[in-house]
Amino acid sequence: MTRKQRRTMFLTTGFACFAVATVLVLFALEDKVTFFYSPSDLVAEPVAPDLRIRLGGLVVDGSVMKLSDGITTTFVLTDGAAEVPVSYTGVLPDLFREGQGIIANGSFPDAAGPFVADEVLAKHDENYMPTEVADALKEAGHWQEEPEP
Amino acid sequence: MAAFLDMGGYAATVWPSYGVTAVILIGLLVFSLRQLAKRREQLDALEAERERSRNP
Amino acid sequence: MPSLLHSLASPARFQRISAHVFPWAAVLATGLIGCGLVWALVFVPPDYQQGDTVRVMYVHVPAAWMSMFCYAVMAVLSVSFLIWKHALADLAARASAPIGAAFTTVALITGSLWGKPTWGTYWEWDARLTSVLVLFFLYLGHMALSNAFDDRERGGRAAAILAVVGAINLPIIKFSVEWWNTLHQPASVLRMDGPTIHSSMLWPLLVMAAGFTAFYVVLLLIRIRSELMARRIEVLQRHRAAEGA
Amino acid sequence: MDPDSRNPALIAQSLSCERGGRHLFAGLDFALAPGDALVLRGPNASGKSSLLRVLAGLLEPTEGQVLWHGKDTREDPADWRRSLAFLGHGTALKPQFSVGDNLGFWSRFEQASRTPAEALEAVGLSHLADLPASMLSAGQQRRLALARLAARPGGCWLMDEPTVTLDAASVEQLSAMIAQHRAEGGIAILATHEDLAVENAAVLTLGVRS
Amino acid sequence: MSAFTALVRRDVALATRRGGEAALTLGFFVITIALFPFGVGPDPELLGRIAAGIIWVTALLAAIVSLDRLFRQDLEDGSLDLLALSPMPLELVVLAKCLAHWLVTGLPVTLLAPVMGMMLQLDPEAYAPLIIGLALGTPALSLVGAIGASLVLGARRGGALIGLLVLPLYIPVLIFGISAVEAALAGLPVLPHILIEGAVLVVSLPLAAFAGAGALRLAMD
Repeated sequence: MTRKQRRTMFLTTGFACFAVATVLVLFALEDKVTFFYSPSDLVAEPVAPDLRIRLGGLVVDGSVMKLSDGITTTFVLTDGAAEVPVSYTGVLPDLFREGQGIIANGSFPDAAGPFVADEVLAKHDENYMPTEVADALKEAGHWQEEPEP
Repeated sequence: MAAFLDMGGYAATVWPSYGVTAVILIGLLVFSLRQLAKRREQLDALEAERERSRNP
Repeated sequence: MPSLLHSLASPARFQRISAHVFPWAAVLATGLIGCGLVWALVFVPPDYQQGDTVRVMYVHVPAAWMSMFCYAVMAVLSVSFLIWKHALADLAARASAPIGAAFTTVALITGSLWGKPTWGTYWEWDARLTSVLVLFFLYLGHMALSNAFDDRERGGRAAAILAVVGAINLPIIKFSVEWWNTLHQPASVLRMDGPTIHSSMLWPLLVMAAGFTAFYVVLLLIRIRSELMARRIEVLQRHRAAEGA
Repeated sequence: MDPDSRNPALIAQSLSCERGGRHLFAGLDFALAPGDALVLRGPNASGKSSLLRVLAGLLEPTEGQVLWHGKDTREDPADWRRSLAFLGHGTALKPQFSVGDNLGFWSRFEQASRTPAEALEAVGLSHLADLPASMLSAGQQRRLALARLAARPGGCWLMDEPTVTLDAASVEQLSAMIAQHRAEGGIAILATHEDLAVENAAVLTLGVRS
Repeated sequence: MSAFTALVRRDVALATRRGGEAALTLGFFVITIALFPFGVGPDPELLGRIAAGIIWVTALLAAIVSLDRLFRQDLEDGSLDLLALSPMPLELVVLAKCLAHWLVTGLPVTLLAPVMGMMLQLDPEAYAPLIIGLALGTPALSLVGAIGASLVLGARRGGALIGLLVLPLYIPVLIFGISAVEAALAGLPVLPHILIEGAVLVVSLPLAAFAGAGALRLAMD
């Protein structure tokens, strides 16, 4: 085998390996490697009590309530199909607001009660614009809530 | 001016970010320049030495 | 390509070209970064969601881009060094590594500062953040490896192999936000369907990015010159040692 | 023998080598036919080892090429590597293994044509086959390394300082081994300071700069 | 017997001799894991939650401790020259040595993992993904490790350098190995994580072969 033939063979094997790996990854992503649960996932299959999970979704408009202790907040998360009530004690990130996509880390202490979060992370989208532009867009009816994945 | 420095309440986020960027990038620039100067000095000394040993 | 690189590869040629490019790069870097700073800090309107924290973007995003760009440059230089053995490619890759490490540090720190008020956390082990951290380690490994040998050329070639192997991390960083459902938001500027940043915020970002690129060129030229001197110093020292023997 | 009438097996064409910015040799040409031997001489660091490594294919020559039966050994190394037996500075022995196992591994790995027992016989180590290699003296280890070549007759032997640490009797044994190898149509190229008796060998002296 | 199997058998024999790597590596693996209950306390619930992580990280460290000698001895005694001069391509030599390294480190670690899991009160659900993950991940550890081991040949303080070069590249192997276990514990599908771990292994094959062979040529130069 000459050097050229060897090189061709090596390159072919190398590319074949990369191709196989890509196919494997694509197959894997088909099933979606979840970083967090959505409310629908939880409705479809409730998780065990006290199992720590991440819960992601949009904060339902008008659901945010501050409790009388001043630091506990309750709200409802939705993904459009299902809703899960959440309670969180602590300082919320500045981006936390109604309609915002957030991720809550925590667990269900009991099957019936709300999801108790010990950490709330705001997931912002990839859109950046000045306030006036956002208002104008909303007014013109071009505004689209980001569909939560 | 005070409003500018306050950054809409996010002074503690915005200014340290710019500060860290400046310190790291300018730091690397200064370090590189000083390294260059030091090496130039060393090289000049070595070249001079070589000249001397060639034509004593 | 090889012949062009070869002609650039002579140190004398490099010095001549660098002498021409350097002042322009320096002026561009100062001008663009100066403009970008004023624009980003004073004139850019606050974001509809994030308010003034969005200003962190003007250092975070260009630094993050540069951290990847710098590695891509190193990988290309390393390939050309391994295949065509251009000595200047080795020097340039060696000179790039600390710059890339600095940009990566900036991206990581500013990102962390930005993450606290917006996401609610300084650090999250998601795919984007983790892969950038790996990039930082790769830079450190490259610097350590290229200086770990008594023979500079040996170190350069070992580090070149590492740089090429590590290049596999670049697509992972780029696409981590698309493939995995991460906390980090998807790409805003470099995406198929056009940027999702309003033009009033996009332009200063591009100006800043151009300024950072010019700054990278300035640093690179300084450091390559320094590496050339280091190599020459080593040659002269070897001569002296040989004469002394 | 008239050199023109012979059919050279190994040809070196204008070989040049540069190491660490230093020219070791340039424009070396030689041709060796089956049964030939070439002795490399020259002071330390004159490039004898480098030339052997270039011939073997471990080092890239700055210029020139090596042909084995008309094929460029860098472009198409398979035939060359099957016929090549290389002895470097190291003995390539594992002290944990027995003498026999050490040789056995290399015989299997290099697909030697002679059995390890025959090769040990040739270097006079048969009686030590089951001892751990760590118990051998430096000279015996060298002989064991030579046994690896003895297991592969007929091709081209490249030997870097084969006589180092050998006693006088073993040096004689080595020169007999080389003579027999050549008689069987093998080629031997060796770098050595000492006057190892290699009859009718061409001599190439390196490190003499004009 | 082909040159490839001859080389694998020799390296396995070398490592399993008295005082060889295999026993040392396994000893390191078992003892390090046994330290954790002392370090974090014997609370079964806590141990159970971090058991998979402990086993994975220790497997990774065990792979690293034995890497330094992967090529160094062969380089020092001149064997590497002969390996490079065989008609078998150097790329295959690297793969043969990786296979041998895995047979004496990764494979026993994978086989011991269930026992270690019991010691650490691992959740029963986690055994299958842990073991399958290790079976796919540990060969990748040997392969990626070989890149580091070959790159530092001839370097000053090469042993310490290997960790710096190799550990960042081990992160993907670790992440998907662990996420398979986490998914199993959370009742989510395990297969995607296993597939990605497999992809990491498949990619590291050519990567280790080419980069390793390149670095070895460099070391022999």
